[in-house]
Amino acid sequence: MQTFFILLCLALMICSAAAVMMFRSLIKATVCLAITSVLISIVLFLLGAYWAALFELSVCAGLITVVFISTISFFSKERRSEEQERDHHSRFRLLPYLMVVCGLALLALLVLSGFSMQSIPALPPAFAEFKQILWSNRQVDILAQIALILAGSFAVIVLFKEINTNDENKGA
Amino acid sequence: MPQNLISATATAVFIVGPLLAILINNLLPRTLAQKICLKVGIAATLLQIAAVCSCVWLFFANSSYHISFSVFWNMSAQPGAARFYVDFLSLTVMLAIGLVSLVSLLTANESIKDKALNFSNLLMICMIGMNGLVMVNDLFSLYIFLEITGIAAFVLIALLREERGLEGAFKYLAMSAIASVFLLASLALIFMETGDLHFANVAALLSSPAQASQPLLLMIASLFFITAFSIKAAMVPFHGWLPDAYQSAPAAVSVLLGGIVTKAAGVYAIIRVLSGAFSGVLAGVFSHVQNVHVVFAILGLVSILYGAIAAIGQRDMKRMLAYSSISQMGYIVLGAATGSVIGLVGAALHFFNHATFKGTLFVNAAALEKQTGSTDLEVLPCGLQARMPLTAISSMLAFFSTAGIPPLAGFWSKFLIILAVWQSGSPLMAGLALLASIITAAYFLRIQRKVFFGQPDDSSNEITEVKGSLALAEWLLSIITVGCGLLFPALLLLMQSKGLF
Amino acid sequence: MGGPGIILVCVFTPLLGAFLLPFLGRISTVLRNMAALVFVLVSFVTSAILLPSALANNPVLFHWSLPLGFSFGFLADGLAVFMAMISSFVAAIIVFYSFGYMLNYKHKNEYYLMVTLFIGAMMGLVYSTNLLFIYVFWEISAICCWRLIGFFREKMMVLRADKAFLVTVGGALVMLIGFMGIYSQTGTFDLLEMNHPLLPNWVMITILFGILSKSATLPLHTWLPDAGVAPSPVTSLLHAAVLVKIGVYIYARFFLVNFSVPEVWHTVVPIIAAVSALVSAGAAIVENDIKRIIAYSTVSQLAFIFLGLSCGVVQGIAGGLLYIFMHSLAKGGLFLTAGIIEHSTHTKDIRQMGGLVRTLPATAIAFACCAFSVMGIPPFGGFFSKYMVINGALLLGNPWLAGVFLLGALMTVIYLARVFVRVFFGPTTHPHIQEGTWEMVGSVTMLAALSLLFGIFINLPASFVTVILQNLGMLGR
Amino acid sequence: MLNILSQLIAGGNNHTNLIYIMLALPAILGLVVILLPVKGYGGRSVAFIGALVINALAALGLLLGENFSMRFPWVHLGDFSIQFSLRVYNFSAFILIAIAAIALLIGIYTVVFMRGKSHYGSFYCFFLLNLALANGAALANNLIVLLFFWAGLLVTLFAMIAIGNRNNVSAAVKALIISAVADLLLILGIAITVWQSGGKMMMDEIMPLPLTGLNNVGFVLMMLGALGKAGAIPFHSWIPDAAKDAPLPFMAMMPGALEKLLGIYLAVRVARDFYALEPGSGMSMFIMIIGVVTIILAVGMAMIQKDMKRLLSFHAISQVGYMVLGIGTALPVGIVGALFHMLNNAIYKSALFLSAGAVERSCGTTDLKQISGLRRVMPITAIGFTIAALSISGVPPFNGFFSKELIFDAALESGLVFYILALLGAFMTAASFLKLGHAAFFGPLKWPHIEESNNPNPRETPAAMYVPLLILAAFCLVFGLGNVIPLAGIQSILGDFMAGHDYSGWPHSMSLVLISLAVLIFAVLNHLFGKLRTGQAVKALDHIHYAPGLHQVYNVAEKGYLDPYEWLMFAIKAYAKLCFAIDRAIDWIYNVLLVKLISVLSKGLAHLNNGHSTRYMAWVFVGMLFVLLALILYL
Repeated sequence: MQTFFILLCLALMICSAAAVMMFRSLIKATVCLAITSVLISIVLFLLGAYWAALFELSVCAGLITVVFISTISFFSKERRSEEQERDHHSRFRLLPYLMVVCGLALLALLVLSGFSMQSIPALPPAFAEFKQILWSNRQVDILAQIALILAGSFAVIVLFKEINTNDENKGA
Repeated sequence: MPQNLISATATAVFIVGPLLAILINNLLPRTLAQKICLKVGIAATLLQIAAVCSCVWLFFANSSYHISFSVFWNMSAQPGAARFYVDFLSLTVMLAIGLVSLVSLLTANESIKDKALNFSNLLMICMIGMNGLVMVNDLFSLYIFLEITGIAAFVLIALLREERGLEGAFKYLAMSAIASVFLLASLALIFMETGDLHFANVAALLSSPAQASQPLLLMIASLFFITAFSIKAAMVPFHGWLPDAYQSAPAAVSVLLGGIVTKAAGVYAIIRVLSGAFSGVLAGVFSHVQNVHVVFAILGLVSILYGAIAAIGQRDMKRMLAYSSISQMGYIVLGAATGSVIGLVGAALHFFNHATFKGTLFVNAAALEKQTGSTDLEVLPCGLQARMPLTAISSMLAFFSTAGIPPLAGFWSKFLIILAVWQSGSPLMAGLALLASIITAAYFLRIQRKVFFGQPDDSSNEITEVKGSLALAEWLLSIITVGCGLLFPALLLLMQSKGLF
Repeated sequence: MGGPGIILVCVFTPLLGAFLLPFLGRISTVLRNMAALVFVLVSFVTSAILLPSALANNPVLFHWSLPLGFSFGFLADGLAVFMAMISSFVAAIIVFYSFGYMLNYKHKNEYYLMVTLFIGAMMGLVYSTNLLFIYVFWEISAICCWRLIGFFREKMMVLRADKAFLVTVGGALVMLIGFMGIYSQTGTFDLLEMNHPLLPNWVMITILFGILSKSATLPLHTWLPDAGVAPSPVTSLLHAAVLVKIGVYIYARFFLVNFSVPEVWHTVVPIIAAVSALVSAGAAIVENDIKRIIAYSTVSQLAFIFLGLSCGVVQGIAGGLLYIFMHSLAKGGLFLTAGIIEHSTHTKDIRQMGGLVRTLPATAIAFACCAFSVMGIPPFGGFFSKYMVINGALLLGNPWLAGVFLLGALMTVIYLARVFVRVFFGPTTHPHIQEGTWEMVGSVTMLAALSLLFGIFINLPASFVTVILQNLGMLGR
Repeated sequence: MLNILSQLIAGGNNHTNLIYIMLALPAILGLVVILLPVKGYGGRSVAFIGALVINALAALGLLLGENFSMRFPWVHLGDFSIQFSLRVYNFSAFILIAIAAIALLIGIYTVVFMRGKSHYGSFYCFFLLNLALANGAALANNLIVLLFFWAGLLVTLFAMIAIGNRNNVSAAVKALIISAVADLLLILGIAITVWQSGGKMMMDEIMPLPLTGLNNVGFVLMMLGALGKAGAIPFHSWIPDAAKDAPLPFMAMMPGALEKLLGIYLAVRVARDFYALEPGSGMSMFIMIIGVVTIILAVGMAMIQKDMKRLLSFHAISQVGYMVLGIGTALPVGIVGALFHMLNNAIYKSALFLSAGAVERSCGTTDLKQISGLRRVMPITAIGFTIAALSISGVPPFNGFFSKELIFDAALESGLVFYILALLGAFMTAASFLKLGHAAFFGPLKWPHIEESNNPNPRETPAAMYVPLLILAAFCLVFGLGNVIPLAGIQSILGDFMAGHDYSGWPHSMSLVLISLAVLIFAVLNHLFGKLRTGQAVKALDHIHYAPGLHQVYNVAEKGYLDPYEWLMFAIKAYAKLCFAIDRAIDWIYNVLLVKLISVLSKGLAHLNNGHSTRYMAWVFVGMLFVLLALILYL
């Protein structure tokens, strides 16, 4: 059950990661990226790496990368003509599918090579520790999460919201 | 009970205050929010200042000079739990944060109109980030708050979405990302060794590196750590992003950046990891690692000299101030690197003083930009003292303070730092750091000569003094600069009475 | 009011009062001017009140203990009161003179603020017992100096103000390094807690660097002639009466009272002084700008003071102190007369002046008296001080040094005579100019008269100096 | 005044009041004179003359009274205390009375001479101040007090010359600078003397120091200071220049009389009281060489002058040479001769200048080419002049003859060369006065007709001008025939040193007298030769002036190339330029070099921040390398 869950998460993770590349809308890409991060942390948690899971969640690397990517794309967008963009887009159209295939192949390989699921600890006893870690030892980080989410959202608002309106204006 | 009171105040104000401000701003109708958002922000900053003052008072009243507490609920203390920790160093920095944020808001009131809401929101997040940064006692939490501050800061730089601002923001972002990578890598290595990132535990490990299982890895961890924070603090040669970012940021944002963000994000962390002397509870991570002290001392000194010399040749006032910041942050790091009480007191005071005087100077730049449309020294009209007396005088006071000319505040803190460096057995370093003041004076004299101190010509007849919140900001900061300078002996006595010396 | 309070009044009245002046200036210019004068006079009067106890070797002390050896204190011993009285007295005359001189210029509020602040800083410096606070007041005076030199705000002037600021502040910073050297040796900045430590040579070099930069001695002197672009009362205040004496005073304070120095400095400092005296005197002969000439003359005369103070012989030290007094009066007078001349003729180039004795007779006489005093010709006061200083060099066992300084004295005669003759004699160039206002002429006349009177009644200042030296334990008894 | 008279009559022992009068009265009245209303010529003149009269009476009182000294503490500076000490004894009283008498005579003359001229008030004032200072210098019994008064004379010297011509005060500056040099040397000399004598500065307490080591320096410096005041070479060259511009009474007073009196007074005291100058010693030779050089060069220049005042001024220099020569011999006869010559010179040189003043007043010029035969219109002046001229030329029985003979005697004893040169000087003196007298007062009557209205026929001067002249001329005769009077006084001054010597009366060595007379006769013959050769008295010495070899030397000298002052000023100017260059070089370091250096450095550093992120990252890695290195090194 748990193994399946892990594999599912991994597969979803690969898909969402691929989706990040596919979406033309950066906001959607960002959301996908965030989902990827969350999935990673779930996997980590399931594998018993509570600390790592926690950190992954905390870092929310996705949010950081959002702004990272967006800034770059903001620059490149103005320079790139639409045609180039379409070419660019079409060139990578097959990539996500390729990646999904690769991911599944990788999983298969893992299973076939005798990846032992027995080593994965049971959930219930660890959960208490997780709770302990999250709510007691890392409660500072919870606060940070809130701020980080806020920061990300405001960054998106500042950097993209008005681009869209500009685009709308252009369209109109 | 008082301890709880203190923790409650601190928590409520330092973290929840800005959060509340964000909530208020965003829950109100948009048109109303646009109007009052800055005032809400100002209220939050004032609240922070008041909270700092009350904390200081409570500390004195209880004769306990540090406190650690949990955020939301006080669970049984776990060993190595990440909690908030407040002492005088944190309070000093938080006072500076409150002050500079206030000034930044006042500046924004005059310069940023249509994006006020966004500005206010981001500023509040930035404040949260910095406040958190200052209060944590765990390297990982430190990292997270660092990121929050960073994100807020670079979005702020790009706030107006002009090409220049975006470019500056990008450079900041790029370098920040590198710093993050290094920091994470460093944390990972340390974590490998300790299984914990609490300051005290890390410090215990690092104080006896021979006992570590892998000393080489530990050294690499130190290297990454130093690199990360040097980038954040813009120590030469990790400073490349800073002049571009400061110069390209909107006026109000450059006040914030120059006044506090870089220092809180980079320099504060350096002070914190180097300090061991402030209290027994919160040992500095590197407080017993002599070679890290030496490295930071050298970086500090190089920054002092480089920043000062590079500033002389700049045309743009904001860029000049940016280099000046590099130089001044060098002093703070140098002071912290001594590891002695005097050095740390000096570093903390210089931290605060730098916030005030560099804040003043950036506000002056904002005023000039607003009134004349430029911050280019070759373009600005001459002899503006006649037209903008307040700006001229406040810039002069800030200049004296920066250059360490007594009796202003900057002198005392700088002097303490240099005295500490001297006493730590490197008179040559102390001498060089002291003599850099003369170069500092030289570039400020250049500003004065080009802009304020001269014969006004007819082209500047139209120019008038700034009014309203900008003027208020100039007044406020000047008074603090002068007041801190004159009251320094009293402060010294106070510190003595609390057994610091 | 107790004794210590008087010192505080003396220092803080001008120091804080200065900041009132711009506000008073908004109410009434007369009120502001009078207030400025009163503030400076308060310093003079309070210093005079401190005099008896200082002479009785029972100096008034104000002391506020601070940690780290930062203790803040004022001590009114004989040397300090001597210097304070000279400075505040000449400053009062200069402020009085300014009433006339500054009448038609802008920024008068700033002017009076800076001048009064300067006097306050000077008082603080003179009385301070702590190295750190000496430095603080030192720099305050540099700030005032900077604003005042660039007072007319033309580009060249501001550049020169910047130069003066950088040189003096740079020197002071180097000196501060020396102070830290002392601190590392004694563990305190408080002079009262030190017990005549022997300074290492490098500390001496750094302190000397600061002193020489402030007192405009070769090779740190060039800011002083350049500073002649300031308004005349300012240059006079800065150059002659007060500012350049800071370095000299500190020299006396440190090396006569508080510290011992290696023997070699009793030779080195006189040699530096000798070079300075000769080179600046030579430059004064070539210069054509009246204020620059007088400024070079100041550089040259300061070297005499240094010679006296540094020779380590009681007679020379006495002569040096006396020289400070006489030079303040006479050189102040010279600058103020130069101010009148500049005010009347609107030029500073002596080649464009001539025959002014017909139009400015009182100024001419005052100039002559002051010039004779600076030259060291009896019965003017400069004679005794010059004699004593040269005698000191001789008693040091160094007749050649005395000879070199005599050459300097000769060149003093030459350049001052040249200026005097060029300006006041020869064909009349400005037939229709007017004598300065009564405040201006009155001030210079007073200084000239005092130069003469203190030459005849030389025993007054001389006894003062003697008592100072007695209190310092340099004389028997 | 009554008080003084009563004291005089009473002949009281204590003349302290007289001393105060001599110091204070001229000074106070001098200030009063200048402060009186501008138009009060009469009142000022009365005050002026009154001061001089009282001064003379006081001086007489001191001369007749007993020796005494007084002192009170004046300056107490450190371990250095100066007694304000004055001493009246025969030497100082002698100088005082000479000064007072000559000042009185010249003062009377001045009142008339300055009438109608502007700034007479200032002249009176400075004349009186000058007198007060000179009295002080003569009375001083403390070296510092002496210096105080002595150097104070610089002020009045400068002022009195400057009064003459306000448009060109170069002569005044020259006088000031030259005298300042001398005074500065004196300062150093006094400082050394005091030091060497163990801190003693009372002039009557100092024991003569032997001339060894540093003492030599002290001696030379003090001597130069004294001789500088007296106007010996090389301190002479302001005198001819001043003659052109300065008021004539000044010339009669200062270079003519007063400065010689003071200078020689001090020189004698230096040689006798402070230092032990031995005959035949090196220092003695040195002084004598200064003496003869002064004689020959100055009189050589005097011979070729065509202007009366200028000619006289060169003689004022050359006569000092005799006195210096006399002192330099360090023999009793030489010193007596020097002092006697000093007195005589003061008398006849004043007379000569006064007569020149009379000529100037009458004719408006003293250019010998424009005047001639004035004897016809100014007979009394001519008589006075002739007597003084005979006296200076050393014609018996006038006083100059006797003093000169004494000096010749001493010179011969010290060395034949000195004697011969001194004789040569005497010849040239006589020759130039023959030319001067002949050209100005004899021959056909001639005066410049420039503007008829302003220049009426020359007339004899008023009595107030010729009476002083005649009195002085009379003294020439009295002190010649009755030389026992002054010589007795002089010999008493020198005291023990004179034991067994008496030089009064006719000169002891007849052969020397004959040689002198032969020289005079030769001078007359030379004059006749020159007169016949050119036909004009004023050109009587042209054959010497334009002699091959001499001609070129004279040309150079007339252009001022041989003037030590010009050399000094040239050297100082060159030196000043050098200093200025040094100063500018230092300034250049601040203004250009440092600024350039910093700005280049700054530009370079700023260039590193060129806005490219890649470069910034490269820097980060450089920084990391550095940190790594540091970590390893310090580990």
